[in-house]
Amino acid sequence: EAITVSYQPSLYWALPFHVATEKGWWAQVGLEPSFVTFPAGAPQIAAAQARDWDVGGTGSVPAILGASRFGLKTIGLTNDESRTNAIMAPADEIEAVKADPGQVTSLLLTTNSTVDYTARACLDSWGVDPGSVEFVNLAQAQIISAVISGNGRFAGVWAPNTYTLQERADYDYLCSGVDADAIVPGALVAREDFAAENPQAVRKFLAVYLKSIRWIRANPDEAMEMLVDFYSEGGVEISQAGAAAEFELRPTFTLDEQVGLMARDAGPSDVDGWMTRIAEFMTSVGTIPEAPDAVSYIDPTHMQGVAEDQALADFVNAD
Amino acid sequence: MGEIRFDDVGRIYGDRNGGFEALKGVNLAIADKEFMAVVGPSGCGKTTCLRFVAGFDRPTSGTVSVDGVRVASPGPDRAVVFQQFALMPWKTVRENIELGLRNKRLPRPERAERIERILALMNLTAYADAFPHQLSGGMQQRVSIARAYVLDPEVLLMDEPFGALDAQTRVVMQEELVRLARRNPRTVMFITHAVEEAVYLADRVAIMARQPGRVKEIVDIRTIREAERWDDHEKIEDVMDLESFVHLRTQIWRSLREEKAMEIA
Amino acid sequence: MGEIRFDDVGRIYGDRNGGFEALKGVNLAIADKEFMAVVGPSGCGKTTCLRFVAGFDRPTSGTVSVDGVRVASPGPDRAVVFQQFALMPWKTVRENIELGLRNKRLPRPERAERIERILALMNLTAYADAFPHQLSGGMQQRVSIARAYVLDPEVLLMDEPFGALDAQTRVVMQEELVRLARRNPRTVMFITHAVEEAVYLADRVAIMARQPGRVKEIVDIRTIREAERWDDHEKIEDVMDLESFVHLRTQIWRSLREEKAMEIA
Amino acid sequence: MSRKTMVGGATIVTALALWYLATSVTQMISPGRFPSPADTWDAFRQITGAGYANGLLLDHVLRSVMLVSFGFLVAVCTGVPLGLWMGWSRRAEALINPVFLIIRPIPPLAWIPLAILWLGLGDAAKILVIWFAAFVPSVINAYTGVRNLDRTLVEAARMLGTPLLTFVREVLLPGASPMIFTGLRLSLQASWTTLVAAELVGAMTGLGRVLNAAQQDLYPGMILVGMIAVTLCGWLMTAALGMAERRALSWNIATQARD
Amino acid sequence: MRILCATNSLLLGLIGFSAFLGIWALLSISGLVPSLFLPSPLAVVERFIYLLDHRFAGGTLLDHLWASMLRFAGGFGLAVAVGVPLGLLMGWFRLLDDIVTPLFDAVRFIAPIAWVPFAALWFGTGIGGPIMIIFAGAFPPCLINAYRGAKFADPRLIEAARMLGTPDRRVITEVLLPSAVPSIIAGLRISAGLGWQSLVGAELIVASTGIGYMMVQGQGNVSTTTVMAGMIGIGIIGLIIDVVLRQAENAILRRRGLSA
Ligand SMILES: Nc1ncnc2c1ncn2[C@@H]1O[C@H](COP(=O)(O)OP(=O)(O)OP(=O)(O)O)[C@@H](O)[C@H]1O
Ligand SMILES: Nc1ncnc2c1ncn2[C@@H]1O[C@H](COP(=O)(O)OP(=O)(O)OP(=O)(O)O)[C@@H](O)[C@H]1O
Ligand SMILES: O=[N+]([O-])[O-]
Ligand SMILES: [Mg+2]
Ligand SMILES: [Mg+2]
Repeated sequence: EAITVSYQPSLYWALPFHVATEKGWWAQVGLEPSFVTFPAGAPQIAAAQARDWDVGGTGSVPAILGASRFGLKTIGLTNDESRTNAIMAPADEIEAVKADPGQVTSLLLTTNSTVDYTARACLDSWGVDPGSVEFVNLAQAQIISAVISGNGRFAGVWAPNTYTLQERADYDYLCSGVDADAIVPGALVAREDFAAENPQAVRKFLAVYLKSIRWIRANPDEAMEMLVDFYSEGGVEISQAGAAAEFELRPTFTLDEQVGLMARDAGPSDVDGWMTRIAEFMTSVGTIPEAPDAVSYIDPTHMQGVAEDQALADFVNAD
Repeated sequence: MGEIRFDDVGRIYGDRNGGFEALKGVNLAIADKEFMAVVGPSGCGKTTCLRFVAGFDRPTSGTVSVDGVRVASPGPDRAVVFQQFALMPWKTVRENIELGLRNKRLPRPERAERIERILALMNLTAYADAFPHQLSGGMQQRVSIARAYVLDPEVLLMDEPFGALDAQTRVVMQEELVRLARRNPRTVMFITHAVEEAVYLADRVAIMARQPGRVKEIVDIRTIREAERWDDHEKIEDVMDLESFVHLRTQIWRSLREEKAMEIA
Repeated sequence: MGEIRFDDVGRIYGDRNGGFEALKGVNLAIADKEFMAVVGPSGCGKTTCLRFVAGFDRPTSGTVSVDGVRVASPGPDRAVVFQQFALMPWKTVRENIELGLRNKRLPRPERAERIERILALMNLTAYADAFPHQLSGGMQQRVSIARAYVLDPEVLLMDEPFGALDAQTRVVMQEELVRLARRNPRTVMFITHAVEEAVYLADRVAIMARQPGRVKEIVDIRTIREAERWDDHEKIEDVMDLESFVHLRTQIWRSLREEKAMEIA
Repeated sequence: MSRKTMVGGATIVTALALWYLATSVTQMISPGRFPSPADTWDAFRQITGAGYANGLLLDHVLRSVMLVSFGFLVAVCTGVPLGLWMGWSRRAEALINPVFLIIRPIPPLAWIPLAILWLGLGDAAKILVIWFAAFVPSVINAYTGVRNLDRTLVEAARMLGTPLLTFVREVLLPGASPMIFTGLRLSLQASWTTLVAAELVGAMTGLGRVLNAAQQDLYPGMILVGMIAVTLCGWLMTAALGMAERRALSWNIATQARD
Repeated sequence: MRILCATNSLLLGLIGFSAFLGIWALLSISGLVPSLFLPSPLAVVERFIYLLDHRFAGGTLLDHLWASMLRFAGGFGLAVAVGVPLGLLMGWFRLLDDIVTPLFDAVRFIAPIAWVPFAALWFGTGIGGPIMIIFAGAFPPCLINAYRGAKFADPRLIEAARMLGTPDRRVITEVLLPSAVPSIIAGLRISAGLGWQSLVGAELIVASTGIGYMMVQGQGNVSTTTVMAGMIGIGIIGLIIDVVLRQAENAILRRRGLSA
């Protein structure tokens, strides 16, 4: 069964795809995946509209954008990126800035992204009016160039760019999503019509992803090596320390955890809550006219379907 | 079989009310197989008249007809030899000559045979596969004439065909054209600025005048030429030294000079 | 004051060993205030010779000198009249004529006065503020001649100046040039293809030959012209009907035709 | 002229009608793929009322016009003299051409990383990127203009004893000016088409910024508004250049014949 | 304007080029500009050679160039296939001219990369989207030059063809097309340049293969040498495309006796 899987290269949450391919798990469930990659969320979502892909992983902002514009479904979680979406600052100034956050008057970041969300949450937690801060919009790679050439003091970036700044510019975390109580999940998504027509393929896809996550947790050393390879394949040279940080800072979720986080037995689920906050942020900055109702695009049925399908569940949990 | 008639032909450029009247009341008849030269000051409408016969343009009044049929569009029965040769630079001599024959849908062997014949006649055989730019001006004009002749047209229209050639080449071409025209007569309308050329080549010379363009006078050459046996001389300068020639030339010159004088005054 | 000499002049194009020998052993002396016409088949090197005098090019052997001084660079003492007029299209008639005077750093009032005089002489006063493209070919050539004459040069160099004009305009210009040259004599080197023009205008005619380019023959006209009082006739066709004229013309024609014949053979 | 206007007008009207039919009436094209006239109007209302991407439409337009004009002027002031020089002096051409040939095919966009490193995030970097795009046509056309200058005009000037400065001012420059103006048109167009790239360099406002933001937001209506604004600005500036050209080249028959 | 002999101009070219490299090397080696901002020419060449057989950002330099070339060939080919015939037809049929011209004028100032979002929405970002963006860059010169070439075909040649009895359709193929060929090739050169530029734009923004993408990744790694190696790759391919087209142009002009 053919399925096209999309992701952004050199991101931690895409490692499970790589692992599954190396281990030959796709074939075991009868999927023949082909992969397409995108440098950023917006073109990835646009390409879904052109039917370039069926399922994949992406940031929460693009997931909501896709939901709002084209009915993209969120079917699961990749990881929690809250610690790796951060405002970074020169390491030796961190304390001073934390003491007086009013110094943050200009921020280089990729606007309308998860790090934009994080940054605003940080400002909010400091009690700084976002209106008093200049948001300079740059792609992530350009933020690094700008910082390195001394053209910006505060930068909003996500991993692995956080490590690049730590290592190359002597920067450190000033404020991450966790510090500001802004949970930034990564989303597993599916095109609405594909999911409706091929629910079983979607579930097999989830099963493979979850099995990889399980394996990564069980084999951290081997996984770390694979991560380094996988990143360099995508053009990112990450240090051992950076790789270790990825594992340490980015919690992933097993099948049972995901089912739990997405369960709506007692009102809105945890995921509903996280995503809705992000959607409200997007509404507030004018990206989308109104926040979509979580129930309309966060679809836990596939995750539940995996759990309820004994064969798939066994596949996920087998060693 | 090739008679050209201009009946009260007029041509107004621009809009019909305030336009510029380039030709008015032009009457001219060129008999079958007659060689008619047309001379006149620049801008008197010679080219315009020729374009009517070729079918590139139409008079705004009066009619232009060939063999009694009003001219409607261009066609290979009225071949044109242009001053600037107008050869396709991307085609060889042979291909240039062949185009008209292909349009006529002649079978390949017949095309080949007719091309060989005309190449030989025009002294071009050695250059059949050359491109125009590899030829001198005179040879290019010979190709252009060959392209017209090979169609075996009723009517040949030539607009200052030798105007772009240097003086020495020009006389060689004139002599060749005379030979061709005497051996293989066609109805020819031949525009030129050079009075000597007109007198040397033509059966009759039409003198045009300006503002508005019209035919002012027609001078018969043929009678005198035949009487004085010009054609017995092979070289043009021998003919040009004849008193009968000088006399005709000066007659036409004077007529043209009158025009010019009026203009400057 | 204006004597031109070619001493054993040669010109090789391309590289010095395997190059093409355009001119070889050209010897020619044009006396002060003499009007020398140069005729010859196309490519014989007429333009090349003129460009040496103008200073646009240099011989590869021999020397070209004016008043005994070897020519090194172009200058307003040797004014050139080009076949294609070479007027600056972005300057008015007056500005075109003025450029050379400004380069000479003449004061404004003197410039203005000299320009008025030459405009009047060349019948151009009404067109002083027109742009070249608004003038006919003949008028443009008159501006070009005015631009040269206004510098009051020792030497006038003309390369087929009337080649781009139609036949009627051409004779008018020829007559004007004769008047100008007789009234205001200058050393003139005048290249033309038209033998009649050469005979009508020049004191002497140099006939050039090809391969390699050289001066083959020099025909004296002045002696006969003065003896037969050609200048008493005002119109060119009256001169051209004179037997002495026809004779000289045919003599030069024959000399050129020989060349042509050799070439075709 | 009138026929042309009529057919042109009819074409535009037909295109608009087809747009309306396809997006709004028959829904043949889903609004996610291409905005309907109503979406576009809404986007227009938003950017003129509440603003979008840090500013109102007018702010963006002014900013971009300023940036383009500046980049264009810098490109012209450097490109035209260089082109004239290369056209005139074979030595200069031989000296400069190899470097020019190697740098020329590198797209302006590819300079962005270096532009940021070298010049930071300010206007200088943006202008550098525009300059890379607009410089080339100015050079090439000035060069061609000199090379195509009628040789007899150069000789006529020399024969008249024209000194160098007068020659450059009164012969070389006017002689090459029709080609130079062609180059200016191309440079202007290149400046506008590079604006989007230039404004990737941390722009706060500007039409390129609007397009970039609308792209990130997947906001088709706003993308179209941005495109239309760019087109109108480019068109108006070209028209202004055309007027300057007609004035400067009034002596040129070809320019007069064109209209 | 004295004519320089060939060796002389080659020498001057070398001097100019060496001066360029020299200044560059001096700036970076002397430490005036940090090597992070401007690596030395040698470091860039080293990186270039290294990338030829080492994978970076998903492939070797050659893989990236190849991916870019494929996209380019698609977009450029389409632009030529549509632009040239349309331009010729517009040059012959006035109605078509009047219809197409205003539409065309309306989109001329839009940057090819401004089409990125629509291209992604309509054709995705794999092959179709980039092809459309390249097409947007490459199409206008193809159309305009074919159109002008046809429009400015010597009217006497058209008249000559008509007097030889050539039907309309054949006038287009036998006169307009060959007349327009020099202009078309000049157009192709411009068009290839613009197409190649748009390609890089597309890859910088949407693609995840190709030379432009490789440069973005290099930038993200603070590897200025990679960025500049990418620029050199782009420059070389662009130069090769232009040289090939120029050779074709010269060959055709020479065949017609027009010196290039
Ligand atoms: N398309 C046109 N529109 C307007 N006027 C025209 C057009 N074609 C020719 N004319 C005018 O008509 C007159 C006659 O032109 P035509 O070319 O027939 O003259 P001609 O006798 O051939 O001149 P020449 O000897 O210079 O070739 C001229 O005054 C010319 O300006
Ligand atoms: N720059 C050049 N390089 C090579 N050959 C040249 C050059 N200029 C002229 N020639 C050759 O030198 C010869 C003489 O040329 P020139 O132009 O002086 O002849 P011409 O007598 O003026 O001819 P025409 O009557 O056609 O004007 C010709 O064979 C020409 O091909
Ligand atoms: O593009 N983002 O993954 O937010
Ligand atoms: Mg005519
Ligand atoms: Mg000559």
